[in-house]
Amino acid sequence: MKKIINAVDQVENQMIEGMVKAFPQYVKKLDCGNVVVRAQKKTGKVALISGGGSGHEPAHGGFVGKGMLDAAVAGAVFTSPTPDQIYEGIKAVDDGKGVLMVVKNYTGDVLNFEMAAEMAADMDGIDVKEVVVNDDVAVQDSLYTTGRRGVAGTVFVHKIAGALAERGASLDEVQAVAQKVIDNVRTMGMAIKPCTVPAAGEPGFELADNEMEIGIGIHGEPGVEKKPLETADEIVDTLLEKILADIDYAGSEVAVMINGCGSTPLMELFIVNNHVADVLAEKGIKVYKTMVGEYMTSLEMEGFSITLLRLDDQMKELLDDEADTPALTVTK
Amino acid sequence: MKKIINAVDQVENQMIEGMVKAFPQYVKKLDCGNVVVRAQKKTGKVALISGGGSGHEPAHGGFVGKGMLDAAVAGAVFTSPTPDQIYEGIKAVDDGKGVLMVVKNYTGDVLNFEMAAEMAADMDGIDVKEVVVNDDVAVQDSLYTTGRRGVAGTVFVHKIAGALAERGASLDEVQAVAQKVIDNVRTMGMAIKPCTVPAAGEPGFELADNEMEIGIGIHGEPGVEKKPLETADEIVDTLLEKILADIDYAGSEVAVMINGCGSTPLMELFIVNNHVADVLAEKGIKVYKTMVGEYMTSLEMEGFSITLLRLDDQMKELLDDEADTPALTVTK
Amino acid sequence: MADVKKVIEIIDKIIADVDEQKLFLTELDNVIGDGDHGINLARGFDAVKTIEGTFEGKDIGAILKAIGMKLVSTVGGASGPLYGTAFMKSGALLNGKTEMDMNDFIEMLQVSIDGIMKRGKAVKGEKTMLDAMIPAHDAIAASYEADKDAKKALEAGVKAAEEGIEYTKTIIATKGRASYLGERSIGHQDPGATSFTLMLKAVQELA
Amino acid sequence: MADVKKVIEIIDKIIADVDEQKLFLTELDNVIGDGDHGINLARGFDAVKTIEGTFEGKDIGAILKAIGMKLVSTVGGASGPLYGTAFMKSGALLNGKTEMDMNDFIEMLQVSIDGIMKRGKAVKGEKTMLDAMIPAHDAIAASYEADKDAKKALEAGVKAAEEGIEYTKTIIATKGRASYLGERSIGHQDPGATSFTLMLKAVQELA
Ligand SMILES: Nc1ncnc2c1ncn2[C@@H]1O[C@H](COP(=O)(O)OP(=O)(O)O)[C@@H](O)[C@H]1O
Ligand SMILES: Nc1ncnc2c1ncn2[C@@H]1O[C@H](COP(=O)(O)OP(=O)(O)O)[C@@H](O)[C@H]1O
Ligand SMILES: [Mg+2]
Ligand SMILES: [Mg+2]
Ligand SMILES: [Mg+2]
Ligand SMILES: [Mg+2]
Repeated sequence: MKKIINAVDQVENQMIEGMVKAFPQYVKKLDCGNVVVRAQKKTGKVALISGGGSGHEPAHGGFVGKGMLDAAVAGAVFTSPTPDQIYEGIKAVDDGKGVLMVVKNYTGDVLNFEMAAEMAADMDGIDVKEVVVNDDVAVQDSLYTTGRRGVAGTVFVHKIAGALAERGASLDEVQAVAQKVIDNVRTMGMAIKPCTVPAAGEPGFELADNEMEIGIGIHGEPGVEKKPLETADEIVDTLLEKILADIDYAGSEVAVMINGCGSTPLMELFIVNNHVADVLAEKGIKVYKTMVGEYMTSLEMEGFSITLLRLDDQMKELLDDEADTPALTVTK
Repeated sequence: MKKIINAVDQVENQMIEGMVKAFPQYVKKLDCGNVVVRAQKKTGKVALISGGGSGHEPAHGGFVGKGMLDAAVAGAVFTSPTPDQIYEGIKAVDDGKGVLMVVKNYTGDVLNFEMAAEMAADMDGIDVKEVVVNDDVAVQDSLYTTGRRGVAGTVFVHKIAGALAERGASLDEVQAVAQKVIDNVRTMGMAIKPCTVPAAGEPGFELADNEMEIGIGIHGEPGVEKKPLETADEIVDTLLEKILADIDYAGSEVAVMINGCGSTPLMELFIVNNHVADVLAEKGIKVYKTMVGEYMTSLEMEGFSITLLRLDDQMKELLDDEADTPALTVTK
Repeated sequence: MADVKKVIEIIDKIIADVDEQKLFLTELDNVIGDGDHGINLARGFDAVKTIEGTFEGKDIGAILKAIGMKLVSTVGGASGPLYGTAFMKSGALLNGKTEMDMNDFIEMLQVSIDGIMKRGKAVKGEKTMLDAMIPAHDAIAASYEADKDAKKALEAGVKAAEEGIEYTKTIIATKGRASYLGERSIGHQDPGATSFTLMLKAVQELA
Repeated sequence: MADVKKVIEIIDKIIADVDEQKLFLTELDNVIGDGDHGINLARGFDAVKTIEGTFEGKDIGAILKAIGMKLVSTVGGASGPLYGTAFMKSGALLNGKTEMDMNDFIEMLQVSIDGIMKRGKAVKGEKTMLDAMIPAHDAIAASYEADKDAKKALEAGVKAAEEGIEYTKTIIATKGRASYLGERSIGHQDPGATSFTLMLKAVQELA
């Protein structure tokens, strides 16, 4: 394991401290653990809180700020944060208009966020609602399982629900638009190099020099299929096929996110987008907006995911609303 | 060599095409090669052009847009672009108020940009001026050598000179402020993993599992010293010591950039910033603004550089001016 | 079966065993999950160690509740709220008691199972800790009912839990991270079922 | 010494040799530069190959100028403008000529050296292509002046260029990327000096 760190049990703390020291104009840290909230609490609005394990930077702390999140809670690397932390985050950001939790669909995340919501409701009477993001088409959805995982599409939920909250909408309205994004967003990813959780010291899976994992999640876990490495265009075809089979995007406008997993050079992400744009154009799917970069990473994993969000007028407008956060800024 | 690409001789083209397809609202490509200019030419101002080899993404195409560059020229990976390309870029962006070339100090870049400037002056009578960025303190400066290299500090030149140009200043004024940034900016970098130029197929240097290179440049070349890997804090101390020895930052305000080389997880960059912020605070150097992310990369190299820019009131104001580009957005 | 001192002894053994088996549990989780189960539990039980000083003068219920809350606030992941709930429910059950007998223990297992099933929305056969817990509870209850022999009953419980681990190798996970693997989860034992068995063994050995 | 046909033959050989030595030149550049010198030159001379059709009916000067412009617009890096300048200056010198003799060649080397020195702001002893070019020019001029034997003069030139390569191993680079290495550049030969020698050998063999 070769990393630029100080000690494996310090990575989460020092990461959060380093982020807060970099962006004091945007975020501050609560005393109760790795919870960051906006530097200036924005009042008179529904508050958005999200989070999960560390190792997904800039998610989620990087999206705290105007037009996106009010708080982000970071657990240990790839481990859901605990209810007490989340509870403190909820209390810190609530301004009487209620709190929406944006949770990625992992048992741990769901359980811990729900416990926190119960605590906030029971002890403080805070109105807490939840949406669960499950955009990863690599995993079969089924009533009898935990369903699809929540991955990079979460960032679109932050942006769009965050914009509506910033406009002053009610908790129900914000929850509804967040759910609309979830219903219309799908993602699939792949990797050519695994990542190593610092505390574990060993990579989550092994790949030979000519192998790749298709259908990876964002926690360093293996994907659904190990295959010989293909060209960028072939990989894009495989991922898009799965995504396009899951929702009917024909004739619609979409937002595209080409998300790097942590150590994928931007050059390669642009090469990926080159073919994604061509395939979508060919299929008559209109691209309204494209994001290329690192939004939801898995430490130093090398690979990428493609996210497509089917848009309507409301989502388009909210996507374009002003946002000002450490990791995503949108000007009008 | 394990990369998400289609063919080694297509990486530059497909990267630029993918970038332009992602950001049509910001940039378009000229027909004459890998030259990107603003989607809507901004008239009535001095134009800024920069560039260099490919492989530094988001530099430089990602900084084309409002408040920064008017054109960026991309050569083959790590190879200076050719004069004819640069010349076409100069012609495309000149609006009669002259063109400032922001060149990184590499023989190839300097020679090719200067040939292009001669062509534009001789054949089209365009007023072309140049600044040469040389912020890398890893390399000794001397009258009798090529001097220090230009690395990540270049992005501050783009931002600050770009802001002044956007305000409508003259070519001389824009050149002067660019030179002021150059005089006050210093950088030093390190790597724990080399990168591989696609056409070469082999990494630029080799590192054992417990080794690092101190004082790397941005073209995959070896650094000035190979050492056993240290903790993040120790590495920061080494780099900062060199930077702080080169300019007297005492009592001044600085802009800080923690720049990832291409495959460094954001988590590690934040851990780096955590200590950078502490050391600067301890030395009484006030941090005005911090940037943490990938601005000037070297393909998939893993490592980082620290850049410190000593600010005055003019530079502070210009740093805060609005910017809207694919890779850097600043709101007022 | 156990007084306060004995309960603390058992807890101490669990802390030590979790620490010892940390890498093993993590390795199991690496294969079908995200490789952190041992790390998570060790972080939690290490934290329990730090509050042992506050157990002085407390009854069994209060101690178990404090442990549950500590686990919830330090373990994270799926297992944190689940084991945390189990200990908190057990604490509520044994509220005020300074001695517990086998019937208490059997009921404690039952409320733990109920709590975990409710929180995790899981049933038997989904390749989780429940696949060791439920058979262990049933075996202990049946054996104790028949023979009123605590030692024998706990042995039967450990045996049933171990069989439960073996059983998890044969089924597809439909809850937790391992469920994302689909068929690929077959052939591998569930980390949570394994960690529960480890805890039960500590009870069997010392109680 | 050479007519148009012979010049094109020599150019063809240079194209082939650069292609053949591409990896070797790149490897040299990898050690003290950025590992692209062979790739750069091969890209340039491959492009020259594509414009050979336009040489039909052109004089030597026009051909060299076209080659120079092609190199400038395709090689990139430091060597592109430098070799490009050399060919363009040579083209200007031989403007209108359909035959060239040894004196033309010696003068051509001289204007190439002058052009490169001016563009690259370099002098002898800085570990660049000039450290092969200048001794080669001097040796050829001296030998030809003494014996008026073209073959012998070109042999002396190649020998001097090869000694120039050896000399570059002994000095610190103060120009180009290798200069960033400081002392670490000692012991390694300069890629540009090597590629120039390769070109001169093609002239020697065919002229
Ligand atoms: N819904 C559930 N109900 C009961 N147990 C579960 C459930 N989901 C997961 N588990 C248990 O949790 C264990 C994994 O715990 P751990 O690795 O600590 O958490 P995470 O899966 O969040 O990384 C699994 O082996 C399984 O026994
Ligand atoms: N200032 C200079 N003057 C003359 N030759 C130079 C100069 N700088 C570099 N060179 C030559 O260029 C060669 C490197 O060329 P190349 O690798 O193609 O370009 P780059 O250094 O831009 O990657 C060096 O080996 C050296 O011979
Ligand atoms: Mg986990
Ligand atoms: Mg080069
Ligand atoms: Mg786990
Ligand atoms: Mg080179």
